[in-house]
Amino acid sequence: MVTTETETRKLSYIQAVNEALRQEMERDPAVFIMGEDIAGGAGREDQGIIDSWGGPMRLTKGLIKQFGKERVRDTPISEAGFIGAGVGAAATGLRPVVELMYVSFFGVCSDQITNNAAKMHYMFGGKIKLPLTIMTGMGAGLATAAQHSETLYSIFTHFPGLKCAVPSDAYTGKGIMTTSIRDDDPVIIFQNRQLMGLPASTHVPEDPYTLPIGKARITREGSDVTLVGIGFTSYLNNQAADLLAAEGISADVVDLLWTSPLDEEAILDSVQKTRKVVIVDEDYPRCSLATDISALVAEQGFDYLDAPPKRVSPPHTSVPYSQPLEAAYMPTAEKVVEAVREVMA
Amino acid sequence: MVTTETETRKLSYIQAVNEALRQEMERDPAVFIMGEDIAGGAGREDQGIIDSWGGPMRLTKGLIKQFGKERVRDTPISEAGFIGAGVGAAATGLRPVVELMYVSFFGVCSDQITNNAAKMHYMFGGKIKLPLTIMTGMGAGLATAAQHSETLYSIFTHFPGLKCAVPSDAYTGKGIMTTSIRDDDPVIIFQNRQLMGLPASTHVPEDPYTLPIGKARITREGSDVTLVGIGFTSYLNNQAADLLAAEGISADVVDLLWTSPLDEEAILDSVQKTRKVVIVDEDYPRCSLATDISALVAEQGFDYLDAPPKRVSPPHTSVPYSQPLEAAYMPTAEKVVEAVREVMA
Amino acid sequence: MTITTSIDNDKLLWMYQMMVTIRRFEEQSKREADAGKLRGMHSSVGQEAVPVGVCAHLRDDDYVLGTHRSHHHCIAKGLDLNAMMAELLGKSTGTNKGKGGTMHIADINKGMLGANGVVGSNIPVAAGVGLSARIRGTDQVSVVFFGDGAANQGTLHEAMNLAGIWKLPTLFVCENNRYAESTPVEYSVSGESIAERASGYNIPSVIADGQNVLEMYEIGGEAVRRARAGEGPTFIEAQTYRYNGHFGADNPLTYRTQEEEDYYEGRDCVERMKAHLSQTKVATEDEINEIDKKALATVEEAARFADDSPFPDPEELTTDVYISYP
Amino acid sequence: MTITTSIDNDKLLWMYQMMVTIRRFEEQSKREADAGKLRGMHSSVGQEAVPVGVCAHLRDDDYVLGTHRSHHHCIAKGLDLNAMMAELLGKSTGTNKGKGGTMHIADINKGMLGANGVVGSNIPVAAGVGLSARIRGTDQVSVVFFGDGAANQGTLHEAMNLAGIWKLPTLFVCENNRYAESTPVEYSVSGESIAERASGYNIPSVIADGQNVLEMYEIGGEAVRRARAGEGPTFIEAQTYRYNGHFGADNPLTYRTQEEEDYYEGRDCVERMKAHLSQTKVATEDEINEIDKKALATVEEAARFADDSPFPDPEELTTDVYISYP
Ligand SMILES: Cc1ncc(C[n+]2csc(CCOP(=O)(O)OP(=O)(O)O)c2C)c(N)n1
Ligand SMILES: Cc1ncc(C[n+]2csc(CCOP(=O)(O)OP(=O)(O)O)c2C)c(N)n1
Ligand SMILES: [Mg+2]
Ligand SMILES: [Mg+2]
Repeated sequence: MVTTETETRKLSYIQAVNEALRQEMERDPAVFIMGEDIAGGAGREDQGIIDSWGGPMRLTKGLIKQFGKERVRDTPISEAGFIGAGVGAAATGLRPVVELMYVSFFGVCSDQITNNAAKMHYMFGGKIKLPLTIMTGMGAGLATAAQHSETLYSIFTHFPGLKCAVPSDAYTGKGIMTTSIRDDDPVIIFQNRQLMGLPASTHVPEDPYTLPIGKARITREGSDVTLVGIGFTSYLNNQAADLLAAEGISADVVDLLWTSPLDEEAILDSVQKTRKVVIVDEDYPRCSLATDISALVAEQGFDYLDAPPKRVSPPHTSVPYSQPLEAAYMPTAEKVVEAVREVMA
Repeated sequence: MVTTETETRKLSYIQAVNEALRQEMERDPAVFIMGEDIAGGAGREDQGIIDSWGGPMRLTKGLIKQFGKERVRDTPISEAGFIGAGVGAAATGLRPVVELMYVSFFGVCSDQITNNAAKMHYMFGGKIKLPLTIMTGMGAGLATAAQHSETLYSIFTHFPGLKCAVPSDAYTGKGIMTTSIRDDDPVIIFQNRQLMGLPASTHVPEDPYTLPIGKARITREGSDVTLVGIGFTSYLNNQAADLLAAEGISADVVDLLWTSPLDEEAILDSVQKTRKVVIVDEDYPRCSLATDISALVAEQGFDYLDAPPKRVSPPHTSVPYSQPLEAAYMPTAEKVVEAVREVMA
Repeated sequence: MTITTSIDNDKLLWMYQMMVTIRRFEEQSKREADAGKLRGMHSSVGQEAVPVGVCAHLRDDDYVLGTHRSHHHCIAKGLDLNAMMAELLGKSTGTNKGKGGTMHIADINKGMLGANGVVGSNIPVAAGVGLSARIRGTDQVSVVFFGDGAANQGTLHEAMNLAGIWKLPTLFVCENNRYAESTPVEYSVSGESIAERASGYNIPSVIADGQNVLEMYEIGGEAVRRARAGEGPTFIEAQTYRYNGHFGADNPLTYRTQEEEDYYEGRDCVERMKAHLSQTKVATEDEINEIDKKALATVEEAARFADDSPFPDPEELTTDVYISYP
Repeated sequence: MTITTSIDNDKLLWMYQMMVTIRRFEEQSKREADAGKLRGMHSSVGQEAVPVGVCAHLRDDDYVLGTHRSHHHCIAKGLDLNAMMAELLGKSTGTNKGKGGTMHIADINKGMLGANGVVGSNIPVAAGVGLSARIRGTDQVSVVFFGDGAANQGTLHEAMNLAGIWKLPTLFVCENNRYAESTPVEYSVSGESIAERASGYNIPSVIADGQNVLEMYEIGGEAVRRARAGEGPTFIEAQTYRYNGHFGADNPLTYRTQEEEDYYEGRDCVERMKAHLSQTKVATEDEINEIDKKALATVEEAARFADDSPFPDPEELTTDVYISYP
């Protein structure tokens, strides 16, 4: 599928996701949201304070005024507690959307995600449904150092029982949120903080829409090299494709959108066409999504390849604070171009 | 390095690790151990009860009698609490060995491992030392179902700042424990429960010895195909090599011992020789050690390969309880042989 | 504690029958384990009164969440013994189609939201079930059982805080059987009692004789009433004892004394209830024998059912991972 | 609370000087942040008295562990302002060579074991430092500072239990500044007070006026004495207030009232201490001005030092991940 952008209704990422949440809450009374400061100040109604932050990224801004504090619920800082509560609510007829502020905090609560949410359906012989959506912020580039800048979808993709989605712009942000809320399996949506900061630029239809689960999109068709990316790196790949076009290199850009399920076919089809692949990933390099895709291409696309698969990942290093170090850490369009030159050589 | 076994002093895995712990505690007063039931009953000295379990796998049996309860310390069930305490102790002059009973419980405490132990040295500009050893049990095959049978070294390998080791028998069990305790970085030792249950069979020297960090060993030299394994799958690979030998196929068996650092050279050297590789891993298949090695071989050994890399991993499924399902889940020597036949075809 | 509730005879007989059934079921499970047909089993013998007294107040649409040691919770919540025993043997007719086994028995239709193998893990889930009832506007309650060892996990405290600020209809029932594996509670728990911790969260708490089903019934009844009425959570510390080792293969006399075992076995919940039924003439000796026989028969039938059931097809390995996974 | 300890003049002046230095440092940091030179900074203005009163009792070889909001902890523990400011600007001369930044400042030589960006994460680490002192047989103490929000994390409870059963020389100091980001403590904390929770773990606890450095000094002194003497942990809930937004970019008046802000700013710890010094004639106005000037000068010097320092070489990106990694 090639996405063409009609330029009629531009929303920012934050507006688009906020709209998806609002529409799904209007549509289905079983949907509710909880997380730290997702309303903010919700404990002070007596002082006329109801809504304040609307979430650290402002994704949930205004919702409490429309839906009230039962369904838009501030939580204490106790992620194991309230994500576990999300599991219990999902198992008993609700469709919770729970926010884990940054994915780097997974370690205080991942038991609830990997041992309960991911496994209950299987352990219980398929006799329970867990329509839980977890949304979490991720990504470096904002000088928040080692404990707030990780990407980490790779480790959740590792776990059977979880679906993992990574929107790459406002359009996919809204579509993936709607899709996940309506899906009956637990889904984690990894939201990149840099993408959230971008100005409104993509068309976002007003009516609710879903996106096919586990389907990638081709944001650019090309014939010389395949660029595989996800979330923020898809954004970089589109930039890189421009730079490459200027050099006369035509890139096919695969924006994965989901890591689990993974659209193996879209990757392999593209590689079959271009015979060269560069995989661009912001997560740590070892046992990562990037190695997963590299292995996929090597194992199932071996005969297509004119050159070994090439990865652009950060080094095996925690995320540094200092600006020049962080800049060196991140994948960039330039690094992608560099890698393409190598596989084209 | 080819390991030849002289058959003089046979210990079981449990005895060998117990010996390493005892010797290191004798050697260095900074070494201490803590974990759930690692002595067992240590709260009842007044009733003459000091030692009971010696750890759920009995790895620490008897140590409290020699070293006392300050240095062999039972803990309440609060993994975030006592693994965090291990971080604090390591930062202030001690060399803790802390047990996380099963790696599947990582989700209640991994913040202490991935955000503190892994990152402090880096975040603090290299000005702190964290000689922490975490030992943890893993592996399926014992009918303990989805929440007690995972392998999961892949997700820790993902994190910069951690070293990850996986012994494959009594000899490497002792050597790796000694090495890790003496090392100044945080190390996690993943101990397979099936290997722990095997009778004493390998020679274990009595004197303390270390093994080179990040170095694999070749347990079998061969020329037709490379089998890469780790821990229990190395054990399977050695069996598979026997079966293959009977079919006239000569396997080079690489026993990784470490996932971080990874001995890339040993893998690539072997693949260069055999031109075919089968990677055998018990961890979940996505974003795993197996994909990591497959990607490595594809990217850096592309020109050596006569066939695409092949993985033997469990399916993307939680670990089932029922015996026939669990048997179908596990890698086996037969599945390895099957995979070898495919890459040889 | 003096029991002030008047309990009707049917309820009394139901509670006795449940406790005996659990006892027989666990004895049978142990035989299956000894025969190598089931592994990793944590016996609940000795602790029967705790869930029986509490679950006597629950409806099918109320929820119970358990631990690694949960056969007694499941039976008290009304699960089918045949399906349970089949689950223990990993058979396709099991409550979980054989995929979960002894540590994960669940039956959503009976409100049993699962045993859980991770210590402390189910406590926040139970709070979420309470929250769900509240958001859906029902008067359902959730009950989570957990051990003295679990009381040291942070999840208990996070969940108590949530239940406290949101006034959730959730019962926290700690089965203090004095040990977590081999570690005694005097060693592992700082503070006068586990129950006391609840007061830091504004949650009423009570220490109950967990070997006395009438007391469990009375205390559980008040807690369930409070929860249904929207008055919020209650914490119950039930003092009890497991007669067997932690998981069957350990010898408990390496970490506890014969005197202690004798003391608790002398206060056995089944025997005391039997005596109560006779003394109060709620049941004749014959009637009691009848119940005993029936309990044994259902368990024997469950064992036969389980034995005769087929193992799941190996294809089942990869089903039920997701509801859909394109 | 009436202050009964007699405090010598040097100590009084040191505490005043420290509080003023922190205030000036934070004002300078804010200027750097406004200029875009530092990001993600959590100001400690208003909370100076808490660590200053406690750290007045600590030696260099005692340990402090902090949070995302820890500049005041670091300064009170004696860290070098030049290196701190350089760290905030990501310079190679920073305490952490620029790798950690505002949320991770550490200096092991001064016993500052690190600010920590994960809420509640440092609490068990502090217990481990106490355990370490005990195993090594020293009389060192560890102090962990954390917020009211962090008090809802399970780690606090696990660490209190460990400190309780092992009698660790660890101080739990909760800086209750009434908010976790925008969430008020009345909403998020169930129970009468945070301090009360400690009693469930047999840990003595006290509520302190965290805007009164003399009271913090007195209470901190007794807690440190107990810890050094092997009498175990103490929990201090210091009631305080952050004058600025959570991280600089938020407007606190969207979640709290002007009256409330005015109330707390009217009880400012620096002003009250200044008044105390005058009234008790510990220092003349000139002497106080001298201290104020010196504080400003050191901070200005730190800003210059930081500005003049080089950024780390990009090669530094991959160093310090491990001590050795063959
Ligand atoms: C998080 C976690 N840590 C450790 C274990 C291993 N484990 C299983 S049961 C148990 C003891 C539990 O004690 P308690 O909560 O008192 O329950 P009891 O066994 O006495 O019923 C332990 C340590 C586990 N399953 N999960
Ligand atoms: C585990 C975790 N959850 C959430 C956050 C995001 N966060 C950073 S500071 C903060 C509020 C902390 O409140 P409190 O403990 O009261 O400290 P204060 O900011 O008031 O000093 C939150 C929610 C985090 N850093 N770590
Ligand atoms: Mg117990
Ligand atoms: Mg606060």
